[in-house]
Amino acid sequence: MTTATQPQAEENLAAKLPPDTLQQWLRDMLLIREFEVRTMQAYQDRKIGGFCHVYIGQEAVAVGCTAAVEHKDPIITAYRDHGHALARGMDPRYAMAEMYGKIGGCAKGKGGSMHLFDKPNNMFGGHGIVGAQCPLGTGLAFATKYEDEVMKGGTNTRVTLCFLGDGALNQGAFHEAMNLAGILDLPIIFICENNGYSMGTAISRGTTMGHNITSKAAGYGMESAIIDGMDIFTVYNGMKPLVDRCRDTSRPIFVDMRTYRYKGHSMSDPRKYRTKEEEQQYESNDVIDKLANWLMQEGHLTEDAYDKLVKEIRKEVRASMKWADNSPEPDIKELYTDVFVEEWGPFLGTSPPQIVKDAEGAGNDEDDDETREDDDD
Amino acid sequence: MTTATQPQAEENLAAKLPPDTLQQWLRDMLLIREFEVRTMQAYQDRKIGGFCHVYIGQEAVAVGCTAAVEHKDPIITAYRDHGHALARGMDPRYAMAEMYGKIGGCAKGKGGSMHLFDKPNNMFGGHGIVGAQCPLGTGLAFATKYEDEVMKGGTNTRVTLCFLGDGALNQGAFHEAMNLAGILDLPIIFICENNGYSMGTAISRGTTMGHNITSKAAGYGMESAIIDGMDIFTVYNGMKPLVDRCRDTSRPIFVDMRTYRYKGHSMSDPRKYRTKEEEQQYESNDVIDKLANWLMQEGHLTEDAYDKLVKEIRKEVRASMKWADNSPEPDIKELYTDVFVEEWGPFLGTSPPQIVKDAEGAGNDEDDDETREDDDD
Amino acid sequence: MPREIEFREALREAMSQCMRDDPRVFLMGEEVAEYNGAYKVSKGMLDEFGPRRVIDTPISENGFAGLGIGAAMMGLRPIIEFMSWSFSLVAADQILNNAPKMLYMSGGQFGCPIVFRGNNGAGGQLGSTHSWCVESLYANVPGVKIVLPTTPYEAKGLLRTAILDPDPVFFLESERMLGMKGDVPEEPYEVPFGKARIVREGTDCTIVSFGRPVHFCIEAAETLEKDGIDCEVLDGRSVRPLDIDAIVKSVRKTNYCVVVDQAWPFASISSEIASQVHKRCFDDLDNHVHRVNADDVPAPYAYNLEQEMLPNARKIVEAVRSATYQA
Amino acid sequence: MPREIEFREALREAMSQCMRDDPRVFLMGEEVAEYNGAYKVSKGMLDEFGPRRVIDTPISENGFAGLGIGAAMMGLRPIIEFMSWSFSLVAADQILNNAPKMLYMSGGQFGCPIVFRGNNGAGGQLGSTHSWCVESLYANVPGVKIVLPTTPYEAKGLLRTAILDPDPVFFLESERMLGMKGDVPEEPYEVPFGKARIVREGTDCTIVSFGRPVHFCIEAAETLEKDGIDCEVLDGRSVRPLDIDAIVKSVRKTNYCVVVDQAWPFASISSEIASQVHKRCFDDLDNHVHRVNADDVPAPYAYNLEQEMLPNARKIVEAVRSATYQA
Ligand SMILES: Cc1ncc(C[n+]2csc(CCOP(=O)(O)OP(=O)(O)O)c2C)c(N)n1
Ligand SMILES: Cc1ncc(C[n+]2csc(CCOP(=O)(O)OP(=O)(O)O)c2C)c(N)n1
Ligand SMILES: [Mg+2]
Ligand SMILES: [Mg+2]
Repeated sequence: MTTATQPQAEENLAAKLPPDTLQQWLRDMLLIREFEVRTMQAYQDRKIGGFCHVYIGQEAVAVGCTAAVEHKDPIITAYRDHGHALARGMDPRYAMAEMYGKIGGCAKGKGGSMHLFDKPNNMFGGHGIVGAQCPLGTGLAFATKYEDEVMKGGTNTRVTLCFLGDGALNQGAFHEAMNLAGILDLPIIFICENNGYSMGTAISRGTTMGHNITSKAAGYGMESAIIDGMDIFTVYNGMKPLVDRCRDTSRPIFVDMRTYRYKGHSMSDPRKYRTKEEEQQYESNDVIDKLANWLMQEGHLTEDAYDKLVKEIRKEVRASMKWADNSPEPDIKELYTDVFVEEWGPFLGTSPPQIVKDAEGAGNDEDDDETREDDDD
Repeated sequence: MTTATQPQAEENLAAKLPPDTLQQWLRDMLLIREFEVRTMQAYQDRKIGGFCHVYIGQEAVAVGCTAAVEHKDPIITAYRDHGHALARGMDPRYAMAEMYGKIGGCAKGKGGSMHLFDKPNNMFGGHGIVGAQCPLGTGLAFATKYEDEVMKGGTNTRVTLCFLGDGALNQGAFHEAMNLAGILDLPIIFICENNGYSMGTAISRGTTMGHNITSKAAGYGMESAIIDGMDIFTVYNGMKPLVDRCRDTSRPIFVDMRTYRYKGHSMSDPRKYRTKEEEQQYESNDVIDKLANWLMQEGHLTEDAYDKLVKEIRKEVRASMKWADNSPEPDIKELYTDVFVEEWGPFLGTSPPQIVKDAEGAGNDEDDDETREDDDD
Repeated sequence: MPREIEFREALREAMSQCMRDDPRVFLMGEEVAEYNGAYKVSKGMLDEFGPRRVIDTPISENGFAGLGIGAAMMGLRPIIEFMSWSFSLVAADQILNNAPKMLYMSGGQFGCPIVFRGNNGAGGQLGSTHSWCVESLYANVPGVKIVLPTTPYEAKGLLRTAILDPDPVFFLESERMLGMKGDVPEEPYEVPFGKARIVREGTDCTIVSFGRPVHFCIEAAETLEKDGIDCEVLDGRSVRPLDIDAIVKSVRKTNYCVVVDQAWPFASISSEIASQVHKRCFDDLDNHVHRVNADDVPAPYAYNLEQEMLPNARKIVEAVRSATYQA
Repeated sequence: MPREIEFREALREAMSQCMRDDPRVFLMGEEVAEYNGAYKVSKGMLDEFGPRRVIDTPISENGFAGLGIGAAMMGLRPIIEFMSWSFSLVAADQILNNAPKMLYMSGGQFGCPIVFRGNNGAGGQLGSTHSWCVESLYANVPGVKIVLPTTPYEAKGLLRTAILDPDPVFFLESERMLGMKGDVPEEPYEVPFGKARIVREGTDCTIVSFGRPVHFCIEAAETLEKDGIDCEVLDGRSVRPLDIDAIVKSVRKTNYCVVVDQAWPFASISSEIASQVHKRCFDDLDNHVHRVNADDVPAPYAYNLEQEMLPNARKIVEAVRSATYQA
C-alpha cells in the first residue's frame, strides 16, 4: 500500500473523452485565468480588499481534478481557492461579488477571497489557516461514508478531494488528518498542490524530503502518486484511476501534484526568491496553451472558435465585475446574522445567500444569462 | 539517510564496559523498579494524588539510554517520567516527596508525578500533554548547538534525548518537531518508547504503519533504528553508536524502542485490552533478571551481593518515603511564587527547590547519606 | 417514579437516547469505545451502537475535532469527547477558528451542529497541564455555546439540548462530579440554554455560579443562613448564552451580588458578569460585585496548595459577608 | 535630535540592539530571514546577523513556538515571530500550557525568557480566520505578560523591555500601524510594563485603552473637547501586568470611565477593567463603566461590516457622552 506511482505513460483516458468535454475544460481553465487577471486588476483598483492569492498557472489542477470526480463528491481547499470554486461551477458573479464584499457574494461578502463556500456545488470552502482544511476534509469523507454505509446501509459512493499547499505539509493538522484517514479507512484524496513554494520559502528550505513528499504518505501506509499538474491530460489521466480506486476501496490516497504559480504568493510579493528564468520556463509551456493546441491539432477547435471563446469569457468575467460592482453592500444587520442558526438576542434568523437561493429556484438561470448580456458594454 | 537499522548482532559494546558500570545499571534499574512498586503502594495509601503512571518493565530504556549519553546531554520526556528522573540521578527522596506534594519535592510539590524536573541533572521534565515535549526537545537541541557553535564558535558537543510514547506519534506536535529537527540539522534523538499501547489502544488500532513506525522517520529523511528495549545490552549497544553519530554529524535520529509496560496505563487501568499471557511473556523474560543473570554468569555478581543490593535499594526507597512523609507541605505562600521570576504583586522572589540547593552546595551529600541511614527502621 | 443514577449515567443516557432517535448522531474520542470511556461515561455504548457510531481515535485532538467539524458541515451530528478539556488546547484552532465561525464565513451555508464534551476543571492534584477550566478562556469567542451542568438531572437535559442544538456547543463536565447521584427521569427531556436556575431563593445576597462550584455556593448559603444571611443561589447553566436578565432580577431584589467562577479571575466570566451587573444594577447595588475565582496562578499539584487555589464554601462565605458588610 | 522612523523600524531597532548586546537573543519565524519579513519588520537583519540568528521556519507554529520555549529553558532568549497572532491558535498548547507554566511546574528551576510577537487585530478585510485579537483570550492565563505598543517610541522601548524580561511576553503589534512614523531615539531605552501612560490629561472622563485603539481614543477626545468634555486618555501599555492603580487614580478624579478594547466583549480585558474599577471606585463613579469593544461576532470580510464591527472614534465619543450623561 505504500507505492508511489511515478509519472509515466499511462493510458490517455482524457483523449478518449468527447471533444466537448475537453472544450469545457479549456473553457473552465480560461475562465479561471481571466477571472484571476481581473481579480488582480480589481485588487489594484481597491475593489477587492484583504489578502488575495491568485491561481494563475495551476488551472489544470483544479479543472482536471474536479473533472475526475462527480458533482456529488465534496471538495475542500486552502485560501488559494478561486480556481476550485470556479472549476466546481460557482458563478463567477458570486465569486467576484464575494471579493468585492457585496451581498451578492457567495457568502454575502462575509467570507472574502480566502473563504469561498458553495453548498449547491459541494464546495466546502476556502480555508485560511494553513493545513486546517485537512482534518475538515477527513470529516467530509467520514460523513459521506457514514451516510452511505451506516445510515443507508449501502456502500460508499463518494470521494472527497482535499487540496492543500506544499506549505501545509509542515502543519500538525495535516499529519493528524493523514493518520485518521488511514486508520478509519476514509475515501479521501489529499492533493498536495506542490508549486514549490510557500510564500518565499522554496520547498527544500522548509520541508524535509521536499524532493519526494510521497515518502510522507508512506509513513501512513497510504497509496500515493506523483502527477504532473502542468498538463490537464496528465492530471486527469493520473487522477481518474485514483478516484475510481478510492471510491471502490474507500482507502485514502495522497497525490504529489507538481504545479507552479506564475504570480507571487499574494498581491504584494516581489518574488525575489526565484528567478525570472524559472518563471518563464513554466509560462512558455503554458497549461492552457497546451490543451488549446491539442484540440486544434486534433481538429476539435479552430483559431476562430478559440478567439470567440476567449472573448466570450472576457465578456463573462467583465460582466461579473460589473455585477459585483452593482451588488449592494451587505446591510449592517448582516453583521449579526449567521453567528448562530437561531439568534440569541435581537437579531432573528439568517437569510440564505444568493447562491443558495439560485440553486433552490433552478428556473432563474435564463434570467441571469440575460442580465449578463445586458451588462456588457 | 532513510535507512532503518533492524535489530541485529551488533558489537556487544556493553559487555566490554567495566563491571562496576554494569553493576550500576543493575542498581539503577532495581532502584526504578523498587521505587515504582512503592509508588503504587503509596498511591493506594493515598499518599500520592492525581494520576500516576509507573515505569515498571521499561527500566532498561531509561537506564540504557542515559548510559549512552553524557551527563551534560539534556533529556526530556512525557508524563511517565519517574524512570528517566531516577536514571538521570534524581535523588529518590526528591522524586518521592514531589509525588507526596511536599516542599522537599524536586519542584517543591508544585509539579507532581507527571512533571518531574531536575535542573542540576539536565532533566528538562516530565510533560503531561502527549507529544508536547517534542517541540521542546528540538528547542533544547537547538540551544545546545547554538551555544556551542554560534556563541562559542566551536562545534556541537551535546546530544538531546527526547523520549515519547507511541501514542505521541499521532500528535501534530511530534511531526512538526521531526521536520524542524531535520530542516535545522539538530542534534537530537527522538526515542519512541514503543510499548505497544497508548492507554487501552493497541498501536495497530491508532497508528497507521504501527508495525513499522520508522517509516514515519523516513518521511523526514531521518535516520532511524529499531532497538530491542527489553534488554539493556541491546539498548546500550544500539544507542551508543547513534549517540556518537548524532554528536558528530549534528543530524537527528529516530528510534523505535520496542518495550513493554508490565502494569496498567495508570493506577486505575484494568488492562482488559490485552491478555494475561502477553503480560506474562514479557515478565518471565524480565529486563532486570536478564542483566543480573548475565553479571552472575560472568562472575561479576554473587547471589549474596545481589540480595544485599536488593535490600540496600529497598532500604533507600523506604527511606525516601519516610523522608517524603516527613517533608512539610509547601507553605501556602508557595502558591504565589514561581509564577514570574520577579513577582508582580505582593509576593516577592522565588526560593530554589532543595534539589537545586543541594546541587549548589555539593558538600552536603554526606549529610544526606547519613540522614538516609538514620531514616531506616 | 424517582430513579437515582450517577452523573456519568445521565450523560450516557442523553447520548444514547439521541443516538437511538437520530442516526446522524455519533460519538468519537479517545478510549470511548473498547475501553468504555476513560471515565466510563460511554460504558456499554459500543455494545449497543457498534464501532461505526462509537469510535475510538488516536491521540489527535486537533485531527478528530476537525473531523467532527467537517462531518457536521455535511449534516451529521457529532459528539466529540475530549478526555479532558485540558487537551483541547492542541485543538484550539479547530474548535475556535472553525466550529464557531463556519456558519458566518460561509454566509449561512454551512452550519456546525457539533458537541464537544469532556472533563473540565481541577480533577484533583493533576498539576498545571491537566487542570484547565476553559470556560473563561473560550467564552471570549462568539459563535459557540458553553454549558456547565451541575446535577445528573441537569446533565441529561442539557446534553440532550446540546445534541439537538444546530450550533456548536462546548459541554464542560467535571471529573469530580461523575459519580454524583441524583434523580433523573428515564424519558428524554431538554433543559434550556440561557435560562438560569434558581437553586435556592433568598433575599439578602445573590450568588451566581456555573457547574461544580454551584454546590459550594449551596454549602455556603447553608452556613450563612445560620448567621441570618439569606442567599439566593443561581445556577447559570450556560455561560454563553448568559441569562443576565435572571441575574439582574435577583440582584435588584437582594442588592448584593457574589459571582463564583472556578476559572482564573482575569478577563473571565466573573469579570463579565460583574461588569454587566454593575451596568444594569448601578443604582440597585449597595456594594460592588464580589468575585470568587481560582487564584491567578498555574494549578499546583500539592494537595494543600490546590485546595487553597480553588473556590470553596469558605471563600464564598467570606465573600458574601464582605459583600453584605457583615465581615 | 529627534529622528522619525516607522513603527516597523522601531521594532527592528529594538531587536537588533538586543541582538548586538546579547548573543543569546535570536529571531525565528516564517519568512523573517530571506524574505526580510512578511511585513518587513526584520528587513536587513539576516544580512547583519546571519542565518544562525535570524532563522526562517516552515509553517509549523506549534513546532517552532515549542522550539523557542525549549531554547528558553536552556537559557537562550528567543524572539519568536508569528506572522499573525491569528496563527497562534495552532500553537495554543505550547504558548499557554508550556511557556507560562514551566517556571511554576518546575518549582522555579526552569524559566522561560521568551518573546512571542507579531500582528494582532484586524489587518483590514482579512475575514474571520485572520483577524484575531488575542489579548482578551490569552489574558485569562497567569504566568504571561501581554503588551500592546501604541507608537514607534513605545514599540522600541517596550520590545526591549520584553526581550530583557525573564518571563514569557506576548507582544501584540498591529499591521495597521507598522507604517506609522514617530520620534524614536537611537540609543536603547526601556519602557516599563505595568505602568500606564497618560496620553492626554483631562478632568471629565477617563478613557482607557491598549494598542491601536488608543489612537481612536485620542481622536474621540479631540472631538469631545469641542463639546466641552475634557477626557483623560490612558494607554495601559501592558494588559498583564495591568496598571489598575493608574486607572483608579484617574477615575477618582474624573468619576467616569470608558474602556476601549479592540477584542470581543465577553470575558475580555474591558470586562476585567470595568469589574476592577467598579470595585475600587464604587463610591467615586457617577455612572457605570462604559465599554467599547468589537462586536460580538466573527470578523466579517466586507469593508462596511468590518468598519462597523470595530471600535472607532465615533463609538468612543458616543460611549463617553452616554457615560457622562451628555448623550
Ligand atoms: C497556520 C498558518 N500560518 C501561517 C499562515 C500565513 N500563510 C498564508 S499562506 C502561506 C504559505 C502557504 O504556502 P503553500 O501551503 O505552499 O500554499 P500556496 O501559497 O503555494 O498555494 C502562509 C505562511 C497561515 N495562513 N496559517
Ligand atoms: C494531548 C493529550 N491528549 C490526551 C492525553 C491523555 N493521555 C495521557 S497518556 C495517554 C496515552 C499515551 O500513550 P503513549 O504515548 O503510548 O505513552 P505510554 O502511556 O505508553 O507511556 C493519553 C491518551 C494527554 N495527556 N494529552
Ligand atoms: Mg506552495
Ligand atoms: Mg505507549
